Amino acid sequence: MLIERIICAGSGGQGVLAMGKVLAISGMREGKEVLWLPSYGAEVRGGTAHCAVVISDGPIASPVFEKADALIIMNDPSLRRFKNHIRDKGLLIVNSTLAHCKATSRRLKVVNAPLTQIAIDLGFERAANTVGIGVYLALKKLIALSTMEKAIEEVLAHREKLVSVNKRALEEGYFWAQKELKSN
Amino acid sequence: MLIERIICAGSGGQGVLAMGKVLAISGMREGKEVLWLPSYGAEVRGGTAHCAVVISDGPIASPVFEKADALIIMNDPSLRRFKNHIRDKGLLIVNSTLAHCKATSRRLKVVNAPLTQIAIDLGFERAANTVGIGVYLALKKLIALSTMEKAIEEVLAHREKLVSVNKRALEEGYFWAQKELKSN
Amino acid sequence: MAKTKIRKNRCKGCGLCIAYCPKKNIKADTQHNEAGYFPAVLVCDDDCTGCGICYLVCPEVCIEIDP
Amino acid sequence: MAKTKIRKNRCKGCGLCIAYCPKKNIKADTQHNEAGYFPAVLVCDDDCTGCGICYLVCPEVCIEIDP
Amino acid sequence: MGRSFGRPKALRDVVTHYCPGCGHGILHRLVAEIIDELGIQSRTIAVAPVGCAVNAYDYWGVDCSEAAHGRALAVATAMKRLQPDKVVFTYQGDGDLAAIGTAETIHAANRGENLTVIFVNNAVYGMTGGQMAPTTLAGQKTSTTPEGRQVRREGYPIKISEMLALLDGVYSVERVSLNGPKEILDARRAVRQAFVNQMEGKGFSLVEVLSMCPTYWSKTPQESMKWIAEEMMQVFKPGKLK
Amino acid sequence: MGRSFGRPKALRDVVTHYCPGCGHGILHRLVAEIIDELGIQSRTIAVAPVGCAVNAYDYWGVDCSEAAHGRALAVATAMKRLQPDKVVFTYQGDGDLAAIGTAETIHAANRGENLTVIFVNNAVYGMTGGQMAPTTLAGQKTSTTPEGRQVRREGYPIKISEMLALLDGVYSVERVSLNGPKEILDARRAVRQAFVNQMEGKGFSLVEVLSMCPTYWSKTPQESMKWIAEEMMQVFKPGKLK
Amino acid sequence: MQKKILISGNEAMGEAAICAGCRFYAGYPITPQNELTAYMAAELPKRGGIFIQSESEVSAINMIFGASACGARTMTSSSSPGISLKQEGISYLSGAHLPAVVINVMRAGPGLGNIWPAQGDYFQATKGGGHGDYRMIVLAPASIQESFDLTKKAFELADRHRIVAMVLSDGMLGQMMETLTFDPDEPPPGLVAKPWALTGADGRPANVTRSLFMARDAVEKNNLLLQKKYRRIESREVRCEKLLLDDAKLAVVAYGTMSRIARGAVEALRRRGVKAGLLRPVTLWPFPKKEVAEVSRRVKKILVVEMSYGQMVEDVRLAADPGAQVGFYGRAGGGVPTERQIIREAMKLIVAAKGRRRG
Amino acid sequence: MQKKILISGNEAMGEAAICAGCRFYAGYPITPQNELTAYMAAELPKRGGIFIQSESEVSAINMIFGASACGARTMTSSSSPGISLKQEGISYLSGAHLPAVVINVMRAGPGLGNIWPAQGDYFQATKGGGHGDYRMIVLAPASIQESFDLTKKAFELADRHRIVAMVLSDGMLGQMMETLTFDPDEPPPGLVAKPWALTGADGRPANVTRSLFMARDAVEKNNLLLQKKYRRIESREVRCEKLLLDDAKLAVVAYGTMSRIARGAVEALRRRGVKAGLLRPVTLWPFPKKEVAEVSRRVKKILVVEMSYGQMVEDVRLAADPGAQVGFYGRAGGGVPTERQIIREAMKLIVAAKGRRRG
Ligand SMILES: Cc1ncc(C[n+]2csc(CCOP(=O)(O)OP(=O)(O)O)c2C)c(N)n1
Ligand SMILES: Cc1ncc(C[n+]2csc(CCOP(=O)(O)OP(=O)(O)O)c2C)c(N)n1
Ligand code: SF4
Ligand code: SF4
Ligand code: SF4
Ligand code: SF4
Ligand code: SF4
Ligand code: SF4
Ligand SMILES: [Mg+2]
Ligand SMILES: [Mg+2]
Repeated sequence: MLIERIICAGSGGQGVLAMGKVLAISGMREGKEVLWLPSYGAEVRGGTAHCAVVISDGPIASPVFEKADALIIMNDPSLRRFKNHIRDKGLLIVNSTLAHCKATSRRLKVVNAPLTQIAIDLGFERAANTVGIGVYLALKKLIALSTMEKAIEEVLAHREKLVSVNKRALEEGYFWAQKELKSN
Repeated sequence: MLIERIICAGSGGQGVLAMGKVLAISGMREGKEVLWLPSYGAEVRGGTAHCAVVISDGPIASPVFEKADALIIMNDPSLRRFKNHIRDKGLLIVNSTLAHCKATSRRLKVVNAPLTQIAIDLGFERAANTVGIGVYLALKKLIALSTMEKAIEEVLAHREKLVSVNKRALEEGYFWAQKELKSN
Repeated sequence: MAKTKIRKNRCKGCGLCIAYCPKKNIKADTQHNEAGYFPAVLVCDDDCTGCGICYLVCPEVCIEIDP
Repeated sequence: MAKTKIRKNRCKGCGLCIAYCPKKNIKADTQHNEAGYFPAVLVCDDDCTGCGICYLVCPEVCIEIDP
Repeated sequence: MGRSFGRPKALRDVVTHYCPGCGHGILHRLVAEIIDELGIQSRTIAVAPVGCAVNAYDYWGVDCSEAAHGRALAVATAMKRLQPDKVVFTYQGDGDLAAIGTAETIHAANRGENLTVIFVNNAVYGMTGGQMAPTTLAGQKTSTTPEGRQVRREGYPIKISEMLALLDGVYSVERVSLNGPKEILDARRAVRQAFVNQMEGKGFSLVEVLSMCPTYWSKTPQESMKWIAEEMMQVFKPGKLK
Repeated sequence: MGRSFGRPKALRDVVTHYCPGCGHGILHRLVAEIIDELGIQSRTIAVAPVGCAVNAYDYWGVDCSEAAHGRALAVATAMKRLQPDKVVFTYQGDGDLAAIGTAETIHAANRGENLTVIFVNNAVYGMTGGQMAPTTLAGQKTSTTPEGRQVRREGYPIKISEMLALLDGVYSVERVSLNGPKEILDARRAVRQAFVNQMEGKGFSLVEVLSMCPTYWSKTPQESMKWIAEEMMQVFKPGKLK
Repeated sequence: MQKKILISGNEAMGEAAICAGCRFYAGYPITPQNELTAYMAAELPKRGGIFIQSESEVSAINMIFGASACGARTMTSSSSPGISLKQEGISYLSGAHLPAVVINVMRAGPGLGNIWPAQGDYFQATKGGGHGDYRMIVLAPASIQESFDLTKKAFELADRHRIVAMVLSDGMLGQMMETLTFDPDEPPPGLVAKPWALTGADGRPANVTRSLFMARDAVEKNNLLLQKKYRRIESREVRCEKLLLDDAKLAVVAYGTMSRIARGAVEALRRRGVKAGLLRPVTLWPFPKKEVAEVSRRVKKILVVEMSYGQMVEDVRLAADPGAQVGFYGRAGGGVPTERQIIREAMKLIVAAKGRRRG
Repeated sequence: MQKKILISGNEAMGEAAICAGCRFYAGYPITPQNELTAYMAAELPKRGGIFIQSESEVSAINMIFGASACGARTMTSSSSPGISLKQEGISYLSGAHLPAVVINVMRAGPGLGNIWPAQGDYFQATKGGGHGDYRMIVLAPASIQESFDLTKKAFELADRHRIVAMVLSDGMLGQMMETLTFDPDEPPPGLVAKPWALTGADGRPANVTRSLFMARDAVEKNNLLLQKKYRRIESREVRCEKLLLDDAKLAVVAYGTMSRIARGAVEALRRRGVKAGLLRPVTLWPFPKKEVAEVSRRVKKILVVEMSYGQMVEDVRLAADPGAQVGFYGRAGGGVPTERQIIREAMKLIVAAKGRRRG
């Protein structure tokens, strides 16, 4: 039975909660069981925001977990906070524009991806989160790119401009990661 | 073990609660266990007020009882309400100025005493309750007349005039009853 | 001359009608009623003007007046 | 010329000091600080009059001024 | 030609539980008369307070709800919002409306709920046995101010009506009293207007009624009426506040 | 000769949890400065609200108590009555003071408690994520008035300070704001006076402070200051109300 | 038409209320249930209902009283401290036989505590945090789908029995999103006539809603009526879920969010070869006494797990066979028992000697 | 000097508070406890304390919070509906470890009910009517002398454990007068230093009273502290009275007013030759579990009697030996079980076959 546990973390303004939602919705649209759990309330006001996403073929029991299968980390404080919450052989995607993780151990698969920089290059810094999803997709292939695009449409239903820029961000991330994979 | 359960009942203004208190205090001053339980709250606003007094040689268990050993009844509505709450051979004192009870059964000892009239004759209608205590004392002899006088002093501590008129009322009631007893 | 009726057993003897009748046409009874109050009674039927003041001030609504 | 100091890592980059400095002597840094904000920095130490306005409007109390 | 006077249709033919000379009885009758007059008995909903008038539903022949102490205006708010075609009014004592219910009163008023409020100010807590009310006068003795209310300790009698009049959401506030035939007639007019306001969709209308509590003022009914005129009215000036 | 500016002694040297540009930070500093100035740090007791300033005790170096949401003035009443020689103040948001705490506020004021009240009006519930406050402006969008506050439904922004000014027990009420250096200086003066009043035994003194919540106004801090001047001040006129 | 959406527990309960025909909602903001209030603010007026952000929780519960007295389906929601403030109102609703739905998205207490999930209000909900002998029907969802389904059901049950029905959620379940499948066009379930409602005494005697009675035995009579109703509900409305209990040697009992984690633990125990099963009360009142009794006779070992220091465990002990050993593990104040901790406690209980009956 | 007076339960509790050094009282009128508020109004200011008639019960409990935070001995009182309104405040006091005394003179519920005596608030008092995992010490006097003694004791216990202590009286016990013997000049018992109190940070770091903690595990830590305290209290502060139990075959368990009537019934049963005894919990929390367990092993038949439909009976069942048969009889809403009814139920229980463990 497939079960994928993802944590997305970053600062308040980086759209990590939305990133998690898009992941969850795409899973749902592919017929999987999904769960999205945000940090909330006063926790948010301080610094980091994060959410946990679970995507599974079967019913999801516990909504909380100790170790994630994948982390998507958008900034440095989040990296410090979450870097131990990942299982052996787990995937750690780090926004290398704002943080960096040396792959010191063989325990993890670490991908330093310049998410913010890619987004800035696209002319829309705030799409860095979507770039991150693209990277994740390319690396994990859990969900079809087309489903993910529909999920983005769904989440951003009302705002057409945002839809197109985010779709591009998704693709950029995806292709960046594919290139990265090949070059390794 | 002596245990005497008394109900005093009348209309709001007739001082039945005070009557019960004087009885209880006198019992206490003679070293007995005593208990005084009033009707209270919204019950009062309507019509009748009443209280239950228990005087005993030993610890008093239940504060409520189904049948009293003695009733002192100040008016007609109270007579209707309480006339069945008395044990066999119990004593029923009725303020015959405002109510009357025919001693139809042999079950009870009924004394129709013109409490209000005696008080009016004393020039103080509101002492009818104390007249009632006097009658009760003469009939039951549970407490010394002198103790009762002290109890009246205690309750009416602040109001000297009232003390003297109530003492007279107590005596008048007492003597009325003694006469009554003899003439029977 | 109005027909004024005071429901004796409803009256609580508050005395307000007595105080306000411009004709001083109401007084307190000397006999208490069923509830133990000394109810208001008309002094003289003929003196009543039917002005309604007694009705107006009566908290127990126990006065009825027909013109 | 006053000695004005902005505690970089305490600043939340709200921009109020920047907006109110009568000398236009404060700007936002291009590098984010530890907390991820782009903090205020003085443009030129010499231009500061020590007027205290930046201190007055700063919600984080991260400006100190010695005359 | 005289008119006839008798028990209004909307007032059940039962003895009240009020003390002799209590203002509640008079005011109950006024409300019932107005319900008759406006022909709204079948579409009126009353909200009774917790106070001496707690079982007002035993007296008025209209649909009626109890409300927890002080919360009548929260209850009424929902009723009127759900049934705008009904005439909804609350009847509340000073403790109910101006002490424990302060927040509910002020916010219903501020929202401009289209309601009629009859506020019975008798300067005391009647039901619980004569404690200080927020409207108790300076110096007035009650069971919780045995030496008389001291303004330095217990504060001044609260002028809640004046405060309410200040709110943009409030349509009308008037203070009347029951201390005599003329005053009762005037109270009747004011209460009537407060109902009419609601029927015309004007919004929140409150009538404060200075009312006798002979029992806990330790006065005869007549003395009580005099006390309203001589003492209460000095502090609570009758008149239209808004 | 210039003077020096630096963190007041009564303000702990820690980062606040407030959002960038939040008025609470400025006001905390003003309060701390005044405590320093009056030399009362060792005898001041603060009562924190439930609102964004819930953990104000992490910032002020004075004895401090939490109070349940809205009940700061009940808590403070007991404190001051028991320790008249202490300086007791509450610091409360608009939801805390003027919604759930309406009754506690009004009755503490009416009793004339010798207290200082700092009332932070930011026209929104900050802590819970930007819901309508009793002081939210007409038309203002919040998470519970997604189309903007409609006065016919939600009522007008409540003028609690004006209401309080009406009470005999209240000594002083003033409205100030934080939307610029001049205004902040004026706010400082008013807050200081409210403390001095208490120390002189004058009685209940309240300062309403119009304050920015950039986060839930969806504005930059600077825009927020402008919005205070252009919108809030139209409804909540600064000045001495009593 | 069936819809399938990703939605939070808080919003799902809001949508459920609207689908159930809730016509009046009043509430006061409090984390972690604010999304529900916001959802009602945005949706209810559009869909024919009335939304009021009240000035306090006390006001909200009393508005609900008024709405219910008029016959409307009505709801309020809050979180722990706010629910404490509603206790008087809940007791009034109960005494007056008024149906209403109250949602408690529990957070860490006591006092202000914090906004993290907790289950510290079980006693308050099931035994009566207000005064007097009353009960609420208490429903404990464990997923977003169930948050929706049970909220809808709550309206039906409330009307059927003229009782307050509480949905007992928590901060995690309220904030969490999962898939919800529902049909927004389905008509409200279980609508009943309400001849007792205050709609104006037009052609009928006047109606009165109240919990006070002046005659001395009338309050006792009203109480006996309530008790009769409670017995009826106990005999009809119990719900609970059983998982892997048929051959189990150990039953874990947990509700709500906690049951999800417990389920993870039970599955892990099974993977280790331990015959564990899960009993999940869905109605906390009426409590599934018979089910617990029956299971306890078979498994002999029961582990109750709560986000509290032991509240539901009392009901389990009262219901369990005296021969069964009932163990407990709980954390509170924001602490959430983990799968690992549950497994550890389960293993301890399994090896524990029979000893004192009460672990 | 010893005094011997006739006094009501309500006034005796007021006098006790003053004798215990209560310096601040806040309350809001409600029947049947008004004599207590009036007593405090008349006496407290004369004897150096502060009396405030607050604008509501909510305000009163929060004033108490403030008074306690300053280190003063403090009390509030009310009756059932008013106590419901205090639940949030009680939870706050508990979470902040603040000592306070709360008196509940119980009346008939639910809702407004009426002013007659009742015991329907046992659950609320002992399990926590407010939110979160907290406890109060709950003392149940059965006479006027005990109303005085236990109220005085409540202040001592509250301070000793930094906890809320509730005196659970009822309308009958509050209104009733009996003889009270006491010495008004005796110094307040058990005064302790309160270095945590808010008295101005003069020469010491600033003090803070609070129940909220921002760090995630700090609320759990505070809860663990509370739990430790509760275990300590459970081990030290249990009180209960036993009467005629040595040779008893049947134990009646009742508290407060009810225990007085039960005692009458027990004496009457003895007169009929039935070996009955009385077990009277004086502390309802901590509940005399060991005592019940011990007695239940000997008597085999236990009859619990309450002025409610069965609240304390749950604690008796949880504590009793599984071999004992626990029966229950209760009335509520102003109905008070009579001696005759108790005797009837006792006789039924005696002849009843063992059957289901739970009567
Ligand atoms: C929550 C609650 N607190 C207190 C009470 C007791 N109580 C009943 S009526 C009342 C006040 C009555 O005064 P008021 O509102 O002025 O009405 P009045 O009796 O004077 O007409 C109080 C305090 C209650 N029933 N419920
Ligand atoms: C009894 C209770 N109800 C609700 C809440 C949730 N709550 C916390 S703060 C707050 C309002 C905050 O608004 P405000 O008082 O204006 O302060 P601000 O955050 O805007 O400074 C609310 C409703 C609570 N903690 N307790
Ligand atoms: S109607 Fe007028 S005149 Fe006649 S009795 Fe009444 S008050 Fe007097
Ligand atoms: S006013 Fe009415 S109640 Fe009063 S005395 Fe006259 S008739 Fe009787
Ligand atoms: S002190 Fe005045 S001049 Fe200097 S930086 Fe600050 S605001 Fe500008
Ligand atoms: S005002 Fe303060 S916090 Fe804001 S940018 Fe300037 S230094 Fe930074
Ligand atoms: S106590 Fe006062 S208000 Fe209540 S019924 Fe009696 S007179 Fe009227
Ligand atoms: S939410 Fe608003 S009030 Fe709260 S800290 Fe942020 S800006 Fe300040
Ligand atoms: Mg009153
Ligand atoms: Mg605010």
